[in-house]
Amino acid sequence: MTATAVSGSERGTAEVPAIRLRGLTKTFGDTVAVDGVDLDIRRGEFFSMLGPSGSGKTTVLRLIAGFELPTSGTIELEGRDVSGSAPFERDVNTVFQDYALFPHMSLVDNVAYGLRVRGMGKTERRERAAAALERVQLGQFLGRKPSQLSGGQRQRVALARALVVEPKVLLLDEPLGALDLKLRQRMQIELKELQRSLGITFIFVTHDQEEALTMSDRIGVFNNGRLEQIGTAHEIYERPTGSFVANFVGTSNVFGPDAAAAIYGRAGAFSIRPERMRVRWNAGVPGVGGAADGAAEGASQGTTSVPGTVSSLVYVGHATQVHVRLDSGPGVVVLTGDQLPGTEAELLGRRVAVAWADRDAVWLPDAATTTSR
Amino acid sequence: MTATAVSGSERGTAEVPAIRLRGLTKTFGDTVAVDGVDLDIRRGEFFSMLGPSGSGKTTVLRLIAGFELPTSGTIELEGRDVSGSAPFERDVNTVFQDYALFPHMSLVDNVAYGLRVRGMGKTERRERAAAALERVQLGQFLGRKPSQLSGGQRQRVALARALVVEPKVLLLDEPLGALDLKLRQRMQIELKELQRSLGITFIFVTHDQEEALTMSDRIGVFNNGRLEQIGTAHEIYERPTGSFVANFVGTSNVFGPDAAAAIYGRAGAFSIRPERMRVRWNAGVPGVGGAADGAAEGASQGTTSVPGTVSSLVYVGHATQVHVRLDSGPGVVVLTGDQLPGTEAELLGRRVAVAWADRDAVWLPDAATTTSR
Amino acid sequence: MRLSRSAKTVLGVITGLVLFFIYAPLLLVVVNSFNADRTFGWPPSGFTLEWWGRAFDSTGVREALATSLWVAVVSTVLSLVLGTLLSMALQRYRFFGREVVNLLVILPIALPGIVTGIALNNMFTTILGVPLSLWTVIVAHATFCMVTVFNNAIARLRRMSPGLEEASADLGAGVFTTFRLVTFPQLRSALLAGGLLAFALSFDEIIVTTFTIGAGETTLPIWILQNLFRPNQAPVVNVVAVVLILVSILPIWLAQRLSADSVGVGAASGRAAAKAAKKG
Amino acid sequence: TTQGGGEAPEATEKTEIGAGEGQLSVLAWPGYVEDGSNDPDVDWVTPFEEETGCQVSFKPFGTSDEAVTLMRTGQYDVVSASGDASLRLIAGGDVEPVNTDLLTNYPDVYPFLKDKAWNTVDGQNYGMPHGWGANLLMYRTDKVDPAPTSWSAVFDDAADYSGKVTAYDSPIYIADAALYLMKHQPDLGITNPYALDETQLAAAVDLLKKQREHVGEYWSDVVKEVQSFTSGSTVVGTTWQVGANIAQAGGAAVETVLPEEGATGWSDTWMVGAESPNKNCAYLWLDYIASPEANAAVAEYFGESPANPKACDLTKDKNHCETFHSGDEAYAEQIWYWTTPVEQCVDGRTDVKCTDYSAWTKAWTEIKG
Amino acid sequence: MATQIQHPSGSPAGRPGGSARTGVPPLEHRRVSALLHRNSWLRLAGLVTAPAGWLVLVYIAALAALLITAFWTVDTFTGKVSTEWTLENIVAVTTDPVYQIITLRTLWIAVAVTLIDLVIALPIAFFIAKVASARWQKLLVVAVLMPLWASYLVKAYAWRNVLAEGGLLEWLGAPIGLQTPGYSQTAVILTLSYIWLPFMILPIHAGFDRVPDSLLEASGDLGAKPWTTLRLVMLPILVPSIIAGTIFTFSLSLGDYITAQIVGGTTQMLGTVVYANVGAANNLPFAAAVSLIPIVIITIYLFVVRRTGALNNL
Ligand SMILES: Nc1ncnc2c1ncn2[C@@H]1O[C@H](COP(=O)(O)OP(=O)(O)OP(=O)(O)O)[C@@H](O)[C@H]1O
Ligand SMILES: Nc1ncnc2c1ncn2[C@@H]1O[C@H](COP(=O)(O)OP(=O)(O)OP(=O)(O)O)[C@@H](O)[C@H]1O
Ligand SMILES: [Mg+2]
Ligand SMILES: [Mg+2]
Repeated sequence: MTATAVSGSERGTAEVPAIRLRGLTKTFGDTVAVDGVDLDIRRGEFFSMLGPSGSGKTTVLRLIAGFELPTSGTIELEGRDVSGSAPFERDVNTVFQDYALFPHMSLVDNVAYGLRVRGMGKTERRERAAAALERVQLGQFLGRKPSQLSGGQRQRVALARALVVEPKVLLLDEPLGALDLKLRQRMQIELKELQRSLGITFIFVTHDQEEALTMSDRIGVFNNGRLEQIGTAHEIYERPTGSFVANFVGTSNVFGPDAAAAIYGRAGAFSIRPERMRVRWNAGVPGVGGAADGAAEGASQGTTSVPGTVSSLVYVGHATQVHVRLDSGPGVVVLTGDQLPGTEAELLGRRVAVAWADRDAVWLPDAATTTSR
Repeated sequence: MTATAVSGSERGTAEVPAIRLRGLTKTFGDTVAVDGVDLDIRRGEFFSMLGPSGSGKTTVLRLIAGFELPTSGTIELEGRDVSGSAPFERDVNTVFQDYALFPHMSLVDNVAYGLRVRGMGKTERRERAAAALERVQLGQFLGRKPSQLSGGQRQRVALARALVVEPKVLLLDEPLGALDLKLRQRMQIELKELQRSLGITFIFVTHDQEEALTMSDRIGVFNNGRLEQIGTAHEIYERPTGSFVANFVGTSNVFGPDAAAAIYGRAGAFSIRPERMRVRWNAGVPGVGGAADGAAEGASQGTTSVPGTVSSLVYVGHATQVHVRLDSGPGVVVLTGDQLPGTEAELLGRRVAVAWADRDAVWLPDAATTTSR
Repeated sequence: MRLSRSAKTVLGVITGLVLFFIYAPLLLVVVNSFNADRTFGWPPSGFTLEWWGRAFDSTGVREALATSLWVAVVSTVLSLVLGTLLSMALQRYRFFGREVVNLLVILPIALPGIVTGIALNNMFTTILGVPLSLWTVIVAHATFCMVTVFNNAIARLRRMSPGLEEASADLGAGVFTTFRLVTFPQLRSALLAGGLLAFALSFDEIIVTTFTIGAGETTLPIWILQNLFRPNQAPVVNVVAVVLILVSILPIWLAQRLSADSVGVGAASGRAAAKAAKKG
Repeated sequence: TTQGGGEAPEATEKTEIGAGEGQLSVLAWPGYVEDGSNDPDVDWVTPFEEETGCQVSFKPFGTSDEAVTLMRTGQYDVVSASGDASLRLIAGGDVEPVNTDLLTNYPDVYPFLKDKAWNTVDGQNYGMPHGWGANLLMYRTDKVDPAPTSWSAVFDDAADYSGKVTAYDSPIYIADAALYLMKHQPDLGITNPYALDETQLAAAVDLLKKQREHVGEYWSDVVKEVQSFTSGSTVVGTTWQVGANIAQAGGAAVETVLPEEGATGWSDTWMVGAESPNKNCAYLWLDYIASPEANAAVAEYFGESPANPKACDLTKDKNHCETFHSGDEAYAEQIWYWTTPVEQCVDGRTDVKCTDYSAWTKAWTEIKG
Repeated sequence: MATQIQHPSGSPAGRPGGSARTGVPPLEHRRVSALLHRNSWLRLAGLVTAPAGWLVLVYIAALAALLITAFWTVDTFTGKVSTEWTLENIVAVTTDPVYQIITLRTLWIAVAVTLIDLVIALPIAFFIAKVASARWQKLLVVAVLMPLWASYLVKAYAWRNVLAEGGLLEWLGAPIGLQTPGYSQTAVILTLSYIWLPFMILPIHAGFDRVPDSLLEASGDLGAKPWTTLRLVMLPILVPSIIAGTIFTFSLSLGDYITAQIVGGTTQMLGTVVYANVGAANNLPFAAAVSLIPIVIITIYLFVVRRTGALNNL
C-alpha cells in the first residue's frame, strides 16, 4: 500500500495539491486510529474515503478540519502547513454526519453563521444565506428551525452552511448515512452536481461502497488506520491490489493460493467478480458437457470452467445470485441477469459448471501479507 | 389494491393463518396511520413489510404486538381474536428497532427475562438463555452488559431474547437498520437461516427493498397506511400493480399514458426495469440503423426500440447505469453489465437507441388512480 | 406500557390524595391569613382582612423582601457563573481530581445546613475576621446554590452534541464566540431552570442565613422566623406565605416550559436526537 | 477578682455625652426595638432617630445564650442583656462600665433594680435597668382542677396532666427545678437556685428528667406556648405574664399564679459594647430607652414591668403596671432573677465549686434526651 | 443557477485557484482563541479555577477549620476558645449515651422521612411520567413544584396548626377516629416528609421520564405484567434517581432543628444539639464535635452511592 499511497501523492506534485498529508498518525491511548497516511488530493477533486467501521476515516477528516491535532505527521492546505492550527484558522469546512445544525437558530441564521463570525453585516449575510438556501431548494423555509425539517432537508442546510463561506475544501462525513435509500440516491446526484458546478474539493467519507463508486473521482480505501489503495472507481473495483479491497468493495469470489495453483498452476490468490462469472446450467447433464474432476477444465479462448453444485438461489430483483459450491473447494457467487432455466426447487443441488474469462481473474499481489496482518 | 389484499388473504383460508388482520385501522388524532388493512400471514412464513417512511409499517406491527389498540378492525392470532388483549397475553414477540435491551441486566439475564416472568427457576432459565446466546454466537459474553456490545451484537441479543420464549410469531422492526452494509448482509443470512430452522413466522419491517426482496417469502408494500400490493419478491418486482410499487421497489422507467400511446398506441402507463433495456450504441450512426422519428420503431420478434441521447454514465461497479434522454420525452436509465464501447467523454451526448422486449413492459393498471391519490 | 383502566384509576386516586396531602396545609395557610383568631384555632373563629391590610402596610416585610430578593439574585448570578464553568470543565475534561471536585460541589447541599452555617460562620468571624453582612450570606448561598446550576447545566451539556461547537469552530468562530453564539443559547433554558431552583433555595434559606447574616440585616425567612411566634405578626406571616405561593406560579411555569429535563416537547426532541445518534 | 470569677477589665469611664456618631447597632430581645416596620403604631425608634440623628440597625436574639454569642462578635453598640447573659458579657470584656451619672433617667429607676448582682460588679455599674418580669405558672382553668398554687403541678404532680405539661426550653430552666427543691428538699442545702454544686445539680436534673416524661412540649417562644394552651395541647406550665395576656385576649380559659415557692424571672439591663465605635449614640440610647415614654411603650408592647415608675402613667392600658406588679417590691422580692451560674458559687459558698453554665447546658441536653 | 448566484463573474472553474472570492471576509486571527484551542489544559484551568477555588477556599477550608475546632475547648464563662488539642469533645460525643440516643433518633427520623417520601413519590411520579397525558403532566409537575416556594417555616408552622389538639387533622380525622400524634417525634417525621416531598418526587419523575417506553413495551412483550415490569425493569433503572431523591430528604432531615422546634414537642435532634451549643452555649468546639456525626454519616452515604451515578441526578 505504501507504494500506492506514494503513487497517489506523486500525481499531485505538479500543482500544489488542495490537501497534502504526510505520515499522518493519530493515536488515542493504545489505539492507533490513523497510521502513517500519505495522501495528496487535487484541487476540485471529489475524493471518497471508503472503509469499514473504525478504520480511521472520520479521524482523518477531523485531523484535516483541525478538531484533533496529529500525533505525528503534517497536514498542508494549498501548500500551507496547518498541522497545529485551530479549526477556525483553516479554510476548510465540514458537513457533519449528524449535520450539527444549531437547534436554536433558524435556517437562515444557521447558514449565515459563518459570515456572522467573520463580521459581515446583518443584511448582507442574510441575503447570502437566503441565496445559499435557495440553491439547495430550501428558499421557502428560511425562518424554520432545524427540528422542523426532515433528514434530507437538514442535510441540505448543513451543506449550504458549509458552502456559504466558500471553503477551499469541503469535508463530508457520511452525510447520507442517515437517509433512506431513495432519498440517498437523490442526494447523491444533487451533491455530485453541486460539486461539479462549484469546483470545490470534496472529501467524502462513506462506508457504502456503491456510493463511493458512483460519485468519486478517486477513492481511498482505509483499513486499520492505513490507506490500502487509492484509485479511481474502476481501478479499485476492477484491479484491487489486495484481498481486503477485493472483498470490501463489491462482492468477490476470492480463490486462495491452493485453489489458484490447482486451476492455473500458479502461486498467489486471485479474485473474480460474481457478474463476471457464468453458470453453465447443463454442465452436469451427461452427454452435454462432462464434468471434469479436479482442476482447470478450460475451454478454448482463455475461458476457465470449474464444476460445482448449486447450493442456493437468491433473487435480488434486477438479477439472481446463484451460490455454487465448487468441487475443488470454495463456494462462489455468480450474479446472473438471465432467466433461470427452471424453478428454484429444480435448480437447487444441480450439477453445473462456473465459467469465466481468464482476463477477468484479478491476481492479488498482497494476499499473503493481508492475511497475516 | 383491495383486490390484491383480499387475494392475499384468500390463500390463507385453507389453514388457520398465523396472523389475520381484517379492516385494521388506526388513527392518531387526524393522522390515519393504518387504513383498513386486510392481511393473512401463513404459519412459518417470512413476511416482509416494505414501504416508505411514515407509511404505517411500525404501527401495524405495534397493533399486532398489542402496544396499540386498533381504532377499528380485528387481529387474530392463530384463529383467536386478540384485538383487545395486552401484550403479555399474546404469543407474539418483538425485536425492537433500538433493541430495547434492559441496560441494568447482563446478557444472560436479558435473555432469561421472558422465562423469569413466566416463573421458570433460576438455573433452568439461565441454562436456556445461555443456549440461546450460544445459538447467536454470543456464548462467551454471558455476563456482559448491553452497553459493552456493538450494534450487531446487541441485535443478536434482542433476537435471542425474543426467541427464547418460543413465540408463534416474531415481529422485527427494521432490526438491521442501524448496521453497516457488510454486517447487515451477514445478519440477513443469519436471520433467514434461523427462521428456516425454527419454522417460526417472521414479520419483518424494512424500508430497504433489496433486503425485502432477498429475504422474504412474501412482501407487503405499504403506502399511506394501505397495503398497495402483496406478493412474492418476483411478483412485486416483475409485476407491480401500480406505479407506486414499480417506483418504490427497484428502479423503474415509467412511461406515462402519452408516451405509451405514442409507442404502443394504447392508453395506460407501463414500466420497464433498467436491466431489461439494452442500449444500441450504433443506432445514431448513419447507415448502421437509422434513428426513427416519433413513435414505435419496433424491430421484429416483439422488440421495441426508441431513439435518444446519452446524458450521463454512472459506474456502479458490477454494471454501468446509462442515462438516456429519449427524443419522445422521458429520460430512462439502462443498466448494462457489458463493456462500454468507448470512454465516458466519447459516449456522452451520443445518439443511441434504447430497446426492450415487449414482454418486459409491465402495464400498470392503476396509474391514473395512484397519481390522483 | 399499557395499564389496565383500574390500575390507572388507582394511580390517579393516589396522585389525587398526595396532591391533597400537599395542598391541605397550604390551604390552611390561606385560610389562616383570613382567620380572625390570632393563634389560628380550628375551625376559624371569624373572617378578617386585617392581616392582609397589615401585611401591605408593613415596611418590615417589604424591606425583608427586598433584602431577600437582592441576596437571591446576587447569589443566583454567582452560582450561575460558577456552576456553568464547573459543569463545562467536568463534562468536557477528564483530569486528576475530577471525581473529587464532583463530590465537592454536592457537599454543601448534602451536608446539613447547620453544619455549613457554623462552618462558614466560624470561617468568616474567627478565621478571616470578616464582619458578617449580606455579602457573607451571598457567599454562603452561592456555595450551596452552585450545585443546582451545575446539575442542570451538565445534564444539558451531556445531551448537547459536541459536534455543534466543532461546527462553530469549523465555520470560523473562536472559543468565546462559540460560547456566546452556540453553547450559551442552548444552555440557556437549563441555566434558567437551575437558576430558578437556586433562586428558590436562596430565597427560602433560613439556617445557613441565620449563621452568616450581619447585624441589622433581615431576609424574609429571618423576618418570618422572628415574627412567626409574635402575637400580632403570625397572621401577617401567613399572608406573606400566600403571596409568595401565588407569585411563584409564574417562574415555575416558565422553568417548566423551558426545561427540557422535564416532560413534554423538550424530552421528546431529546429522545429523537438520541435515536438519530444511534442510527449513525 | 469579681463576683463572677472572671476579670472585670479596667475601662476608662465616660465623662460626657458628645454628639451622636450617626449610627447605632442594637442587639435586643425581639419586641424591644420597634421602628414601626412591623406595626406602624408601634414605633419608638423613629423618635429616637429624629432626636439624636443616630440611625438604628437592629438584630434580635432568641435566647440569652444567643445574645452572648452575638455580642462577642463586637459588632453591636448596645445590648439588652438579661441577668443570665450580663455577667458573661462583663467577664468576657464584651461590655464596659457605664457612667450612670450621664443618664438623666437613671435616678428615676426603681431602686430595687439598681446595683444588683446582674448589673453591677465590684461596685461598677454596667448599664441601665430596663424592665423585669417573672416566670409564672399558667394553667387552663377548665382542665386543671383544683387550681394549682405550687410548682408541684409541673414537678411532683406532673403525671396528672401527662403529655400536657410545658416548660421553658433553656438550661436556665434548671433554676426553676432548683428553686422547687430549695423549698421542698431543704436538706439539699440549696440557698440560691443559680448556685448549685454537683449533687444539687444532679438532684435538679433528676427532677427534670422525671418531669420530661410528662412534658408535651418545651417552649422558647411565648406565642408558641400560648398557642398550645389555647388549643389544649398544653394545660399547665411555666409562662410569662405577656403570654397569659395574649391567651386571655384570645379567649382562652387560662390563669396565672405566682406559686408559693416564688419564681424565677428576668431583669434586663441595657449595656454598652466595649468595642463600640458609637459610644455617644449608645449613651443616648440608654438614656432614651429608660425615658418614661419609651419605657412605657416597650413594657406594654413586650409585656413586662417598666423600670421607670414614671412610665406607668403613660401606658395605654392604665392597669399595666398593676397587672405586672411593677412597683411591688414584695412581689419582686419573691423572684430569683436569672443569673449566670459560675464556678464560684453566687451564694457565697467557698467550700465547694459550683456547676457553671456549660455544665448546665450539657445537663439540659441530657434532660431533654 | 447556483453558479450564477455565487459567482456572478467568472466561471466556477476559476474558483479552485482561490482568486474569485466573492467578498466573504477572511478569517480573523484570534490569538487567545487559538492559544486556548491548542492548550486543553489552559482551557481546563480557565474553567475550573474559579469554581473549584471557590469551593475549596470558602467551603472546604471552613469545614476543615470546623473539624480542627472540634479538638479545641472553650472557656465557658468568658467564651474564649482555648486552642489546646484535646479529644475531650469527641470522646464526650461518641461515648455519652445521650448523644448516641440522639444520633439514633435523628437517623431514624431521617430514614423514616426518606422511606415515607419514597413510598409516596414512586406512584405519583410514575403517574405523572407514564400515565398522565402530556398536558396533565405539565400541570402536575407545576403542582408538585409550587409548594417549594411557600416558605419552609410557614409550612412547618402550618403543620403545627394541622397537628394541634383540635386542629385540622383531628377535625378531618374525627369521623374515622384519627387522633393527632401531638407535638412529637411522629409529628416531626410527618412534617419533614411533607416539606421534603417535592425533592423526592422531582428526581424520580425525571428518572421515570428517562426510561424509554420501548423497554417497558419489551418487558410486556416478553410476558411481564405491569407490576413485574415495574419491579424488574423500572425500579433498577430508577435507582440513581431514587438515591438522588434520598440524598435530599435524608440529609435535609438529618440536619434539621427548626421543624423539631416547631412541631417536635420535646424531640431533640442532632441539629438541636448543635444549635444549642453554638447558638446558645457559645461552645463552638463542642458543636463542631457533634456536627462531625452528620458529616461522617453523609460522607459515607455519598461515598457509597457515588458509583450508582446518583450524584448526577440531583
Ligand atoms: N476520541 C477517541 N478516543 C479514543 N478512541 C477513538 C477516538 N476517536 C476514534 N477512536 C478510535 O479510533 C479508531 C478509528 O475511528 P474512526 O472514528 O476514525 O473510524 P471510522 O472509520 O470513521 O469508523 P465509522 O465508519 O464507524 O465512522 C476506532 O478504533 C475508534 O475507536
Ligand atoms: N404515537 C403516534 N402519535 C401520532 N402519530 C403517530 C404515532 N405513531 C405513528 N404516527 C403517525 O402514523 C404514521 C405512520 O407511522 P409509522 O411509524 O407506522 O410509519 P413507518 O412506516 O413505520 O415509518 P418508518 O419507516 O419511518 O419507521 C406516520 O404519519 C406517523 O407520524
Ligand atoms: Mg466515522
Ligand atoms: Mg417504523
